[in-house]
Amino acid sequence: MSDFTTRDLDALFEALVTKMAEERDHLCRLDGVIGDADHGIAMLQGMTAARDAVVALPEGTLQDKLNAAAKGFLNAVGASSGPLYATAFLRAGKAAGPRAAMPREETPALVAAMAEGIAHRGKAQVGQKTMFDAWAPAAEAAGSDGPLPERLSRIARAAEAGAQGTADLVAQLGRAARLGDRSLGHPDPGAVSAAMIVATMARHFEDPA
Amino acid sequence: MSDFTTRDLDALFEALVTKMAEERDHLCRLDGVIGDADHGIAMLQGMTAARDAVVALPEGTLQDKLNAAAKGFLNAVGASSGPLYATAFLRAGKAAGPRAAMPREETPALVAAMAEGIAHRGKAQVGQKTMFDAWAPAAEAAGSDGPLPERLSRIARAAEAGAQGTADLVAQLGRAARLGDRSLGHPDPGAVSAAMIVATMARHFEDPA
Amino acid sequence: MKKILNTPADYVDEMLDGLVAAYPEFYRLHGDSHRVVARAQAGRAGKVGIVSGGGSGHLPIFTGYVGTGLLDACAIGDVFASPSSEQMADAIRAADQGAGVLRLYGNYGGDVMNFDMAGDLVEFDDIRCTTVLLADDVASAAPEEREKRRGVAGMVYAFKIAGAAAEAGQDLDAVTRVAQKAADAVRSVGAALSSCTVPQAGRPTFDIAEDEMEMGMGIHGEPGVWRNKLRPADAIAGEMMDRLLADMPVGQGDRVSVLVNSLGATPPEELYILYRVVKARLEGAGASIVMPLVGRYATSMEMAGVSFTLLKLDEELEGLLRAPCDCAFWRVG
Amino acid sequence: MKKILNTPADYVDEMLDGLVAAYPEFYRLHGDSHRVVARAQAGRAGKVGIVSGGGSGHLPIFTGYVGTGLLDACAIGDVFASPSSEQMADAIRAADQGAGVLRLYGNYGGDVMNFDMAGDLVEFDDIRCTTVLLADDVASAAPEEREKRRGVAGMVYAFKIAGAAAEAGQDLDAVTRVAQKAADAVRSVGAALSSCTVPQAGRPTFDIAEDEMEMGMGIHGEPGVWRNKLRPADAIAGEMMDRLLADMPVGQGDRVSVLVNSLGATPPEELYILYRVVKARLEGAGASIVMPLVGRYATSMEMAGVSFTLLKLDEELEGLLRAPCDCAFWRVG
Ligand SMILES: Nc1ncnc2c1ncn2[C@@H]1O[C@H](COP(=O)(O)OP(=O)(O)O)[C@@H](O)[C@H]1O
Ligand SMILES: Nc1ncnc2c1ncn2[C@@H]1O[C@H](COP(=O)(O)OP(=O)(O)O)[C@@H](O)[C@H]1O
Ligand SMILES: [Mg+2]
Ligand SMILES: [Mg+2]
Ligand SMILES: [Mg+2]
Ligand SMILES: [Mg+2]
Repeated sequence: MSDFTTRDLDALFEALVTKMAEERDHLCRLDGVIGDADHGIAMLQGMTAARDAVVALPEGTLQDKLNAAAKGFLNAVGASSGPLYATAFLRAGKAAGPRAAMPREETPALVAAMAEGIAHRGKAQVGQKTMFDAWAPAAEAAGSDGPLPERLSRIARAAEAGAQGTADLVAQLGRAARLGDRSLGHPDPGAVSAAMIVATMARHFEDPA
Repeated sequence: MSDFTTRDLDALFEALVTKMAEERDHLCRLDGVIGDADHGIAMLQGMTAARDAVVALPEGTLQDKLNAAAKGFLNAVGASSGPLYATAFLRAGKAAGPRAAMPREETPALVAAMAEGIAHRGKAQVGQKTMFDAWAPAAEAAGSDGPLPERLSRIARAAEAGAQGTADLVAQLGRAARLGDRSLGHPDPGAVSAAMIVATMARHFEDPA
Repeated sequence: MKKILNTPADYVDEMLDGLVAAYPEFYRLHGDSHRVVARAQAGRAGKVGIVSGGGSGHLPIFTGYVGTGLLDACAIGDVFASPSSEQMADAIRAADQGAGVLRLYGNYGGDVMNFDMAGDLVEFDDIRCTTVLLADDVASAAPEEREKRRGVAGMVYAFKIAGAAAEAGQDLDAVTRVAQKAADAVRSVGAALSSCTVPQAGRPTFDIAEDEMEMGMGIHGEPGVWRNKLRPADAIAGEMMDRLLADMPVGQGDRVSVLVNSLGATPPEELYILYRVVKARLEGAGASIVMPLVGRYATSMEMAGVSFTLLKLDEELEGLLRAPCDCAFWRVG
Repeated sequence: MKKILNTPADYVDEMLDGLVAAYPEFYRLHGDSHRVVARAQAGRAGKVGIVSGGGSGHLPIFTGYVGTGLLDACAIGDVFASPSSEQMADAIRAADQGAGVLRLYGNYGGDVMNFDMAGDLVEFDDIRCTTVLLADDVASAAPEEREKRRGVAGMVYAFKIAGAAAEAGQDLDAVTRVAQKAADAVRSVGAALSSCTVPQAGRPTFDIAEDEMEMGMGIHGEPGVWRNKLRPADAIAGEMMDRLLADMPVGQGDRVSVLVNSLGATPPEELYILYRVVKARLEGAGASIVMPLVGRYATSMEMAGVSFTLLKLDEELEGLLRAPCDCAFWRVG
């Protein structure tokens, strides 16, 4: 099995930008219902800046590039998702370490590290109707056993299920928390974008061979 | 022929209040078209205060009572008509003089005095589409010869014709002046109320005998 | 009617009660008409008094500018209505410290007649009065008919300058002269985006579409020079500067002050956007800006819109403009 | 959209350009993000720095309160949006005079995370940071969940008090303690009559009928406690005082300051009408009012509505409240 290299990381960020560009309006609409309608803008701006920072470091290690992604995302975004994803990328960088490539078997640890970063920054717990409700089950699935492709698809499915499940939750963090019961029935935009990100990562972590 | 007494003056002011109460809304509507829609309010408030001041001085001379009317009108009214009619009544008081009664033959002089007061205070000239366009022809008619009843009806008709004629004038003084040509076709509210006042005065100056 | 009030008839009286309750160190009600506001501490004996007056609904104009280095007293009418002559006479009496009183107010017919009448009333009290009228709104009459123009935000500068001269101990003729000099050196123009509602009327004074503005409109909604689609900030500022500078050219080496004023609802954020253009235009013409004022200095309650006022300075006016003043709405020095 | 602007995307940058152009003696842009405003003259070396930050559209909050005896620097986001962590970190760097920096701002999720992150960023610069959050809006969560409440106009008092302590030479822990004390002693409640329009959104943030008001609404249009027909001024003021006093009782001998604040379009005339009731209620309870503030201190652009903020004083807080301060929007002493 080939390693996950800094080239692969570049490609992953390209794919994240493409996905966010496709989903921008959809995410804004979701945020419009229970938030302030800017989540798609924030995610696209953030991922674009992260991608630019990542490809601007052709000689950097995985950690260098993920640190740069964090900084890029952070500077580009004023919304809550800015510090949340910046912290997530910093943690992922630490998990990847100062190397030019990592064994693909270890890539699920990046998902777990990002989830930790988000929980740390947002002081979020499961069930509060945030992006953490997608990241937390994904991180749990990342710790499961089995062949990599299965683990990766379990991770993606867990994030997706978590995101869908937020529709049944009452928001307790972020802007939507002001709505109380009125947030019921609507999925959390941050969780929906999180599931997209996790799925994209899972696809890129698989061995292309 | 009986004299015009302070009792007659009381009755005149009662009649002016009655007339202004009847015409209040009509005058406001006229003022609404080319001014600020308060002329009826101002005239009713002013005349009411003037009447109250006049009847509160049972022992006063004609001049005392007209001076009191001036002060009452002035204090009650913030609009342009306040100082205009206050000055008019002061001049009428001076014309009537410090006596308890005056010959009815002399009463047209009160109309002329009021017109002078208005011209003085408002620096108005004929043709500028103001109340002076009713008062000025009334004053001129007051100077005409002939038996009193004829002079009085000439005075009233002159004021009425002057008021009607303001519809064909472009306003050059007061709020309506801002409108330029747009004031054409609408009579001046101050001239309309002036014609009513002149007519009421003319009726009360006639010998009841 | 989106207004916070009890009954329209009490609007002005309750407003004045609250004003003096909030700022007893600045204001007090004088006499018993309940419509005359005077300085909490009267000016020095022998100081020339300065009074103004006019309709309510323009705070800080008029009442707000009662204070040190500004007005001594003010008569205040109903919303957009003249106070009565008797109230003006009371204000003149409150302002008098034995050195005579300057009547300094806007060129509106009702106000003029009432203030003249008030002058007649106080002749019995042996108070010498002079008058300076502000007629700064360039949109309200052609330059050949300047005496017909209405007075708007330019009053703020006139209050400041006359107030400083009086505070400095100048006599009535000198204060009157410098007030007239300020009145002659000031030009304003306004643009409205929305109406306000006079409490007693209960509905907006004028109708204007959601995407329209009116250039040159007066502060009571008097007709302007054009009504059209709302333009970009830089275009609005550019046209307003054009109109001012056409009426009173400004050139190399001139020193000017400028007031970028909100009519009420327009937030300061938008004034700053406009100020960029104002500054560029004046400095581009070679002039220096002295003590720019950006904020709410002369309003029409919740009307949206702005006015610009330009004051051309000489050494005397600049000194008086920079002199200290103090009231609840404005402090210099 | 009844706003004077060029393009929505430039609203904040042009606003800040105009602000520093109008008041170069107070403000300057720091760094190259164009979104950090610092004092024109930095505070004394060794003075504790105070930074705040948050979305644009609330002038004088936040940026306006950069000044002597107030804030040292401020990071400012788009309208109603958090500034980025990097901008906040820049503001912290601008504020630092070697004695550490207090981050003093409102309890909004995005702002909290970004400011925390900014703290992480400046750890490399060896700047010690502390944090005090304002959570003064009693309508935004029950007393048992005070930590969830959002920060509104109470910030003005916190800026003033922390700023005075820092100016007086207190160290970071002392400034932080007194800021926290102020934050604990302040309660606010707001009522909105109309929405404002975020330039980038182009339409009103919320819809509200011509004759309705919403009690307890937040400054971005966050849901309140009830929406109903507009009530008379005295009833509105009475209910707002009830809500404040239920949360923080005030009694015989207490000394309090109170801020009667317009959210933007509501004119000062109406604030004075309300202030009558506020004063009567507080004095009726036996309290004395210290330095009442009536005006526009924390706004939401052209939103119509008001907020009341109550600050309960002890000797220390009163001394700091009365200490001098100076910025383009507020001056004490
Ligand atoms: N404290 C938090 N912890 C984790 N996620 C959060 C937190 N606060 C908000 N979020 C997430 O951020 C999303 C909103 O992001 P975004 O719209 O970009 O920011 P903002 O709400 O500041 O406009 C929410 O849908 C939620 O998933
Ligand atoms: N300078 C003036 N001289 C004579 N009459 C005047 C003058 N200015 C206004 N008027 C008269 O006053 C009338 C308006 O009175 P009113 O509505 O009571 O006052 P305001 O215009 O102040 O509201 C006008 O219709 C006009 O007849
Ligand atoms: Mg959002
Ligand atoms: Mg947002
Ligand atoms: Mg009228
Ligand atoms: Mg009127």
